[in-house]
Amino acid sequence: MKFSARSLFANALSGHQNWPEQFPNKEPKKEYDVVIVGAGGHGLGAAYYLANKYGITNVAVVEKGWLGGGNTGRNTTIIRSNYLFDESAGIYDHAVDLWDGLSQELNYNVMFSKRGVLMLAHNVHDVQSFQRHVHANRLNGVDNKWLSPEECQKVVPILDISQNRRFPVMGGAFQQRAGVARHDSVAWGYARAASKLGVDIIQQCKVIGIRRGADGAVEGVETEKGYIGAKKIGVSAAGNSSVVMDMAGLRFPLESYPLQALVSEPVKPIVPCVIMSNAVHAYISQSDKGELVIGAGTDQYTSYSQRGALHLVEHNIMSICEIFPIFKRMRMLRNWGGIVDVTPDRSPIVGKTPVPGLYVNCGWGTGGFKATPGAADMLAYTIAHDAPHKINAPFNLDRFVGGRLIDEAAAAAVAH
Amino acid sequence: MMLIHCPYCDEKRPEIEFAYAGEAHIARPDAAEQQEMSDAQWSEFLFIRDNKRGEHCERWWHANGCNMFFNAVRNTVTDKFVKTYKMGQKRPSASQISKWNEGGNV
Amino acid sequence: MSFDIKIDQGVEIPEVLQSGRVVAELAGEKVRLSLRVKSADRTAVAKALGFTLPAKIGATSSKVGITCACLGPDEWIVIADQDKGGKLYGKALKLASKYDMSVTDVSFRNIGITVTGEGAADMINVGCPLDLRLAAFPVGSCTRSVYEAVPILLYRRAEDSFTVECWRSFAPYVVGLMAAHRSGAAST
Amino acid sequence: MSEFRRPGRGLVDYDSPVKFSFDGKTYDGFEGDTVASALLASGVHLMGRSFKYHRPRGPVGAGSEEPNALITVTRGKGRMTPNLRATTMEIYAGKETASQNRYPGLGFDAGAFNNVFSAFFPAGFYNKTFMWPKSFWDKVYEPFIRKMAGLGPAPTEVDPDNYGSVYATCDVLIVGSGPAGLAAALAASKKDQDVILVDENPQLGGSLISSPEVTIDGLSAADWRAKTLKTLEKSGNVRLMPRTTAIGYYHDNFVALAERHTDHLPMVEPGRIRETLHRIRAGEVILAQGAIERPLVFDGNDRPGVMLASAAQTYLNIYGVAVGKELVVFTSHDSAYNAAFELAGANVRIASIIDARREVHAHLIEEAERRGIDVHIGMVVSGTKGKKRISEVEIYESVHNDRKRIKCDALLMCGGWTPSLHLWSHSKGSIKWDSQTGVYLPDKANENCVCIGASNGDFGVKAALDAGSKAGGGRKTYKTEEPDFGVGEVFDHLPSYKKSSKTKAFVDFQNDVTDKDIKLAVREGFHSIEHVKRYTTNGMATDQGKTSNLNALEIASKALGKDAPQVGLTTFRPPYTPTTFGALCGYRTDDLFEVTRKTAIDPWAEGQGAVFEPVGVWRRAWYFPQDGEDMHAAVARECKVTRDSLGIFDASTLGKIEVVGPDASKFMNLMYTNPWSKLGVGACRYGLMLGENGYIYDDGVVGRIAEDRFHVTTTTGGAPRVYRHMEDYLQTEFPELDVWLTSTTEQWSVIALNGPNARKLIAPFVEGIDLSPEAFPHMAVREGSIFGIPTRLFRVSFSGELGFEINIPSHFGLAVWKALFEAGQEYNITPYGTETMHVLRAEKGFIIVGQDTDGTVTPQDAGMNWIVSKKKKDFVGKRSLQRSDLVAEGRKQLIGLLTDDPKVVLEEGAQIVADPNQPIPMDMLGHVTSSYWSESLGKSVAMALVKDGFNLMGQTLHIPMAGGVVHKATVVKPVFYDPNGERLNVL
Repeated sequence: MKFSARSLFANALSGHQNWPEQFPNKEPKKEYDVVIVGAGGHGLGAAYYLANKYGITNVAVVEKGWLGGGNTGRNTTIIRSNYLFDESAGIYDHAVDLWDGLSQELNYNVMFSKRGVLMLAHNVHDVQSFQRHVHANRLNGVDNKWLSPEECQKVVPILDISQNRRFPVMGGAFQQRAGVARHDSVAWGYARAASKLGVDIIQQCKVIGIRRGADGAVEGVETEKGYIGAKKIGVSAAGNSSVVMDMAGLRFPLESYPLQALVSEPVKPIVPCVIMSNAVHAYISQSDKGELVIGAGTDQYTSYSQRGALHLVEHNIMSICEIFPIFKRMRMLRNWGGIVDVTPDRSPIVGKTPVPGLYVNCGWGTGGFKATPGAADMLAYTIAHDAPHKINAPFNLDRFVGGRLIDEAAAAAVAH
Repeated sequence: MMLIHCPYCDEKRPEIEFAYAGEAHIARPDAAEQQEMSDAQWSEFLFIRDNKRGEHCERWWHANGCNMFFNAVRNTVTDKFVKTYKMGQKRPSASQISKWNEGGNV
Repeated sequence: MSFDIKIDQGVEIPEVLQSGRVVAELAGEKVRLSLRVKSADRTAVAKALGFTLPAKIGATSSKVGITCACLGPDEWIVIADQDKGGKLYGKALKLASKYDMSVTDVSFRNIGITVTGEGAADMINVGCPLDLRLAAFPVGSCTRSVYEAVPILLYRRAEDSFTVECWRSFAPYVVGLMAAHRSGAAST
Repeated sequence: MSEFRRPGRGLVDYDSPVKFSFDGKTYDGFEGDTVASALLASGVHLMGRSFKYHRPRGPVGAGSEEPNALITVTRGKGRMTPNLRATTMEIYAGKETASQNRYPGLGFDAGAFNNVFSAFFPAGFYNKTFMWPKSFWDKVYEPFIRKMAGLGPAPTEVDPDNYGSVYATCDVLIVGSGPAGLAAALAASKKDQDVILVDENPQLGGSLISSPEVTIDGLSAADWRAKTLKTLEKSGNVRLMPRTTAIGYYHDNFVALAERHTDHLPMVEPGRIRETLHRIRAGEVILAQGAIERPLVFDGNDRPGVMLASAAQTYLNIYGVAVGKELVVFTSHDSAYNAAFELAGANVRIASIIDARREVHAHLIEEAERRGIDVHIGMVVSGTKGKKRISEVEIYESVHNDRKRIKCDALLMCGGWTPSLHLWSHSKGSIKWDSQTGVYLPDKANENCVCIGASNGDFGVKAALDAGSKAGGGRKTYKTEEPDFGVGEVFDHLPSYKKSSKTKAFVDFQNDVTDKDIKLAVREGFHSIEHVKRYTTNGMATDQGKTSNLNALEIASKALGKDAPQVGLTTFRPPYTPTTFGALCGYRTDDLFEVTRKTAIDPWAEGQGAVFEPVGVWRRAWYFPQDGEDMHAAVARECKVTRDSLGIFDASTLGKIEVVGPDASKFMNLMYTNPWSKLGVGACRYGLMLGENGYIYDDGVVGRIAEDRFHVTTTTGGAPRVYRHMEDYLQTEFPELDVWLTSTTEQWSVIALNGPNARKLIAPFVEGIDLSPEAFPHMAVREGSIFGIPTRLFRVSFSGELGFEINIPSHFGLAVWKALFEAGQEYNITPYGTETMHVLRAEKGFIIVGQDTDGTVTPQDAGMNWIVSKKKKDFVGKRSLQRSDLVAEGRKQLIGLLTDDPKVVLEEGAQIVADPNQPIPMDMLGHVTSSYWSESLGKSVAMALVKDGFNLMGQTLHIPMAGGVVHKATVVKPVFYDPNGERLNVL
C-alpha cells in the first residue's frame, strides 16, 4: 500500500485496520545471493540498493536484535557533508544527495530537515581550520559558508557573541543543506522498501560464524536460526564489526567505544539548526518533538556495554550550558549509550576484504548516521560489482598499510 | 565512573584519575625487527587490534595517582575488571583469566 | 637602577574562605623537590638526606619543617620550609652522582593551600572523588588525585586539616571551586 | 475551608494558609500542599493538555510518575521552569504557575482541533504523509511540524541561580524511605555503617505516611515513622536526604543524587544553591523504590478526575484533600478496596466499586457493603462523560451485555502494581518476568546491590520492614497489623461493546498513545517492544513510561500472541526523573567550567590593555594595542620595534619537561628524530618529535643542563600529550633506561627578549654568565642569576633576531618582567603578543606545529629532512617514515608563497589550484597554512602545503576565493627575512 495523505485518509475511515506489515519478519531460506549482516540503516539500505539499483533481489538481512536497534536508533541524527578531504566530501556528499529525496524514493517520510549545521569557531586555530574547510568545500562543490559572529547570531538568535567570554564565538562554518532526520524512520523506510522488492529481513538471528570454502571464499553464515548459504556476504555491523570479522578469521583496525547522547524535556522551538562546537566539545539540535538533542565525544575505554559514565554526561551538559547559559533550567529527560567502531584515522572502511565474497562497511565512528544512504549504496555497489565505486575506493583496508590515511581529525589537529 | 584497582598503589581508585592507554601486550619491534618488517606487518603493529568482546587485555595509566602505566584484564561487555597487573608481566592465558573470574575479584 | 623583585604566588584566598568553620590559607613559600630513587638505593639516599623515604605509596614521613611523601614506586616529593629546605636541592644533586636517582626542583611549580576546620574533608570532596573517611585516608596520607578539572596533590595533616597542592595556574580554579561551595553551603 | 478539605488529615499545616496562582487566578492552599493537591482542594482537576491531541487532562498520580499535570513555574527574571509536575511542586506564598501546551487558554485550546481529527493522526502517521509535492516539505510541512513542537515554553533568559556538585562515600546508600528503606537504615545504623538515605519526596516515610490503618510493633505507622526518623537523626551515622532523587546508577556503585534546596521556599536569598548533584560511591546500595500503581486502559480513561486509587489515598493522607465528593472505583486489584474504605472513612461518598475480575474475596465485598458501597463484580468501565471533569461513568458487563451509568466527580482506577526497577535496571541487574502478577521483578544483581520491598514484589508493610532489616544487616522481624495488600489480576484487554473506532483508551497519557496505536504498530510489523515504543512514542514522554510501559507490553504481547518476555521490556535509562541541567553542571559553570590557565605575567598584560586569545587551556596575550590601534596596526608596530630594537614576549606557556638520569641522552635519541648524544653541556638543539605513525607530533628547543639532565620544551598545547607520550614509551617500551621525567612547565616563567638590543638590556642585571657572543653563542644555555634571581638563560631565537629566553622561578616572573620592561624603556622596548610572534617566525619560515603541519605531515613534507637522523637505528616514527605512501611522489610539501600583488594577504586555509578555470570539483593542490602582512618586508608572506611543492619553485599558482576573485602567487622557499641568519650575530 502506497503511503500518502490519501491512503492515510482512506485508512482512517476503516479504523486503520487494513495497513499491511511494513517489513514482515521472515524465516531464513536455505541460500541467498547476498546476506547482509546487520539490519541498521546501513545494512537495510545496502539491501535496498542491491535490489533496487543493482538488480540483486535474492538478498537477506540478518540481525541479532531488532532492526534499527543499534546506532541507527541511538544517534543524534546529524547529517552534514562539509568534510575537508576530497574523499570524505565525496562519500558524505553523495549521502546528502541521496538524503534529499529519500522520503519520496522510499515512499516513507524520513523527515530529513535541511535546517543547517553551524560549527562554531572559538579560537584562532578553529578559525584557520574551519576556513580551510570552507574553501575546500567550495571548490569541491559542497555548500559551506563562513559566517561572522554577527551572522552566526542571525542564524541562532540565542547565541551570545560577546568576545570577552571564555569561549568567544569568533565565527562559524554553516552548511545549509545539512540538518537532521528521523532516525528510526530511516531504518523502517529502507526495511519496508527492501521488503517490497523481495529482500528477506530476519530479526533475532545472531550470526555466530562465517563458513568459508576450500578456496577461502565465503559460503554462508552460521546463525542462531541455522546455516544460511550466501554467495556474498556484506558486513554492516557497526560496533560489533570486529566480532563479525573475527568469524571470518580477519583482524581489523577497529576499536569500539561507548558513545552517549541525551535529550531534554520537550519545549517550544528555540534551537533553529544543529550547532556544534569542537572547542567546547558538544553539539545540540532540537527534535521535532521539542527535545534538545545533545551529544559529545566517546568514553575513553573500549566497551560493548552500552553503558557510559556520568562524568561524560556532566561535562556534556556543562558544555552546552557554557554555550547557551539559558538552558541551565532545562532538564535532562533521557541519556543513553551506543557502541561506535573507530578506525585509526577515524574514517570508515567500505569495500572488499582479503576474503573473497566478503565485503565490509564499518569504522564510521561517530559519523555513521549521516552517511547512511551513501554508505549503503557504496556497499551495495561494491558487492554487486565485486569492485569498489570510485567514491568508496579510497576507503579501503590497504590505506593502513601504505599510510594513505584519510584523517580528518588529524588535519584539524589542535596544537601550538 | 568505574573504580580501578591500581596494582602499584594496591587500592581501588576512581576512573577519572586514570587514562586508558589502549590494548596491552603489543610489543614494539626493536630496530632490527622494524627493518625486517614489511609495510603490512608494520601496519599490523600500528593499527590492528583485537577489540575483543569479552576479556580484553589493556593498558591504563594512573596519571593522577602514582603515574604508572599498568595492565588490566577487563570484560568489555560488563566493563568489570577481572585483574590488574604490573607492566612487564606476561599476558595471562585464557585459563588463567577464567581462574581469576572464578576467584571473583581483582 | 634598582628594582623591587617581589615574590608572588599569583593567587589570593577569597574572603569567604578566610573565616568560618573551614578556613583556607596559602601555605607560603616552600622548597619542593621531586626525587626519583631506585628501590635499591632508597635507604641509603634517605640516610644521606636525613629523613625517611617511606616505601609505601601514599605514605609520608615528617620531620620538623620537612615532609616527604611517596607518590609512586620510585617517586617522592619533599616539601620543606624555606629554612629547612634551602640546601636540600644541592645536597640531593650531589647524591645523584653517587646513586641511581634523580632530583628536580619544583619549588615554584606548585601552590599549597591548607584547608582546616570541621568538615574540611567535605570541602575536599567538592572536587575530589576519593574516599576521605579517616579509615580510608588516615592522617599522614598523601596522594595525587584530581579536584574536578585539575590535578592535585592531597595531604592529610590532621583529621580536619588538609593541604592541597596544585600547579600554579590551577590555583585560582581550586580556590574558586572551594569558594563557590562555601558561598553555597553557607546558604543551604 | 473548601468542601474538599479534610482537616485533621494529612501533613499540611492548617495554620499556615498559602495563596498562589495558577493561570493567573489565585488559589488557596496550606503549607505542605503541592500545586496539584491545592488545586484539587479547590475542586480543580483540569491542569493540562496532552501533547498530540491537546486533550484536557487532570492529575493521574500524586508524585513523580505523573504524566498529565505539567505546569510552568515562574519566579522572576530567568527563573521560568517548564514541564514541572504539579503533583510534586510544593506551594509557597505567591508562587506563579501556569498550564502549558494550550492556546489561547487551558479551558479553550485551539490545538484541540487535532483531537477532532485524531483518526488521521495514528501512530507513525508522519512517516506516511507530508511527502508531496516534494518542495512543500521544506517550505510548508516541516516548518508547521516544528512549530507544533514542545510542551512548555523554552527558556529565553540566563538562569541566575547557582548549583552545587560534590562527591561522597558511604557504606550503605538506601534509595526510598518507605518501610523497607527505614528498616534498612535502622539496621545498618546499628551496625555502625555510614548510611545515606534518600527520598525524592519532601517527607520521609513513603507509604507509611498514607497508611493510617497500619500499626508496627504496637505503634501507629505515623508514630513508628516519627520515632524511627528521630532515632536515625540522632544516630550520627545516618544522613537523611529528603527532596533528593537518585537519578542514575553507574559502574561500581556510583550513584548520582539530585537534591533540591529552594524550589519549595517562598524566599530565596541571592547566591543560594538551588540544587546539588551528589555523586555517591556506596559500598552497598539498597533499592527500596516501591511500586507504581498501574492505570486501567478503557475508553475515556484520560478525563480529568480519573486517577490512580493510590493517588487519591495520598491526597487524602498527606494533603488532607478529598479528590471528589462522589467517587467510583474501578479496579482489578484488591488494594483499591482499601483505598475506597479509607476515603469512605474520610467522609467521601464511594458510589461504587467496579471490579473487572469475576472472582473477588468475599470479605472485601462484605467490608464494602458494610460501608454501603455497591460492588459490581465482573464489570468494567466502558466510557466516561464530562467536559473538564468527569461527571458520569458507564459500566458494562460483557456476558449479559449489562450497561449502567453512575454519576461521579472522580474515578479511581487500579490495574495492579508495577515494582520500580529503574535504578536496578541502570545498574544492569537482570530481571525476570513474573507471569502471575504480570510484572518484571529483579533477578540477578550486577553490582553490590539489593532490591527490596515493593520494588522486589514484596508487598505489604511487614514484608517491607523485614526485608529492610535483613538488607541493612539486621535480623529483626516486625509485628504489624495491616490490611492484607491482596492480589490482583492483569488484563491485557478490558471488554467493551463499542466499535474500536469510536473509543479512545489511553496507555501513555502525555504522548496520547492509545491501545489502538499499539495494536496498529503490531499490525504494521513492529513486533519488538522497542519498535512499538519508537513507532507509537509510548513511554517516551517526560514520565518515561512509569505508568504506561507495562500496559503497553501487555497489549502488544496479546496482539502478537506471545508471552511478554518474548516481546521484551524497554530499557530504563537514566535519569529516574528529569534532572536540571544546572544540577548536572553543579559549580562548574562560568569560570569554573574549564580552567583558564594564566601565566605569572598575565596580570601585567591585562593591566596594559592586551587583547587575549585562548590557546588550548591557556589564555595568552594576542597583541598590545595602543591609542586605538587595531590588530593590524598594533602587530605592525610590535614587529617593527622588535626588529629595530627590542621586543619582550611572555613565553611561559611553553611546555617544559626535565629529562634526568644516566640514560637521558639515550632516551632523547629514541624520542626525537635528531641525535642528542653529542650535544654538549650548555648547548641547545631544536628537536622534532614524531608519533609512531611518522607524522610530526611536536617540536621545541632542548637545552642540555648537565650530562644527565635535559631541559626540554614543547609547544604550549602539546605539553600534556608530549609528557604522556614520553612516559608511555619510557615505562612500556624502554623500561630498562635509567631516566626520569618531571613536568616543570610551571616551575619557570619564560621571558623572551628579541631584537638587536636584547643583550644590552640584560647585561647589567645578569650575574654569573659571560654574555659575550664567544662565550655564549646562539643555541646555548647557561645558569646564573638575573636581578639576583637564579635563571636558566637560553640564547635562542624564534624571530631571527638576537634573542634570549630567560627562565626564572615563576613566583618571580612578574617582578623580573616588570624590571626588564622598565629598564627596556631606554630601548623603546615593546611588549608583543602571540600574533607578532607568529609574524616574526613566519618571516623566517619557522613552522608552528599544528598550523603549518597537521597530523598528516612528515618531516620530509615539512622540508625538515635535515633533522631526521639517518644514522640512528631507532627512534619513534622511524619505521613509519619508510612506508610506501609516505615516500611516494606527490605528497603535499611546505613551501613559501609570495602573492603577485604584495598587498594581498592570503586567507589562511585558502585552497590552491594550478588552473583556476577548471570546473568544480576542482583539483586542489593544497592550502595556505600561514599568511601575514610583513611590515618589515613591506609585503605579505605566506606558507603553504602544496602537492609536489618542492618541484614547483618559481611557478605561479592560483588561489580562487569566494565571489570569483582569484589571487596569484609564486612558489618560493619559505624563508623571507634574513635568509643567511646574520641578524642573530648582532653585537
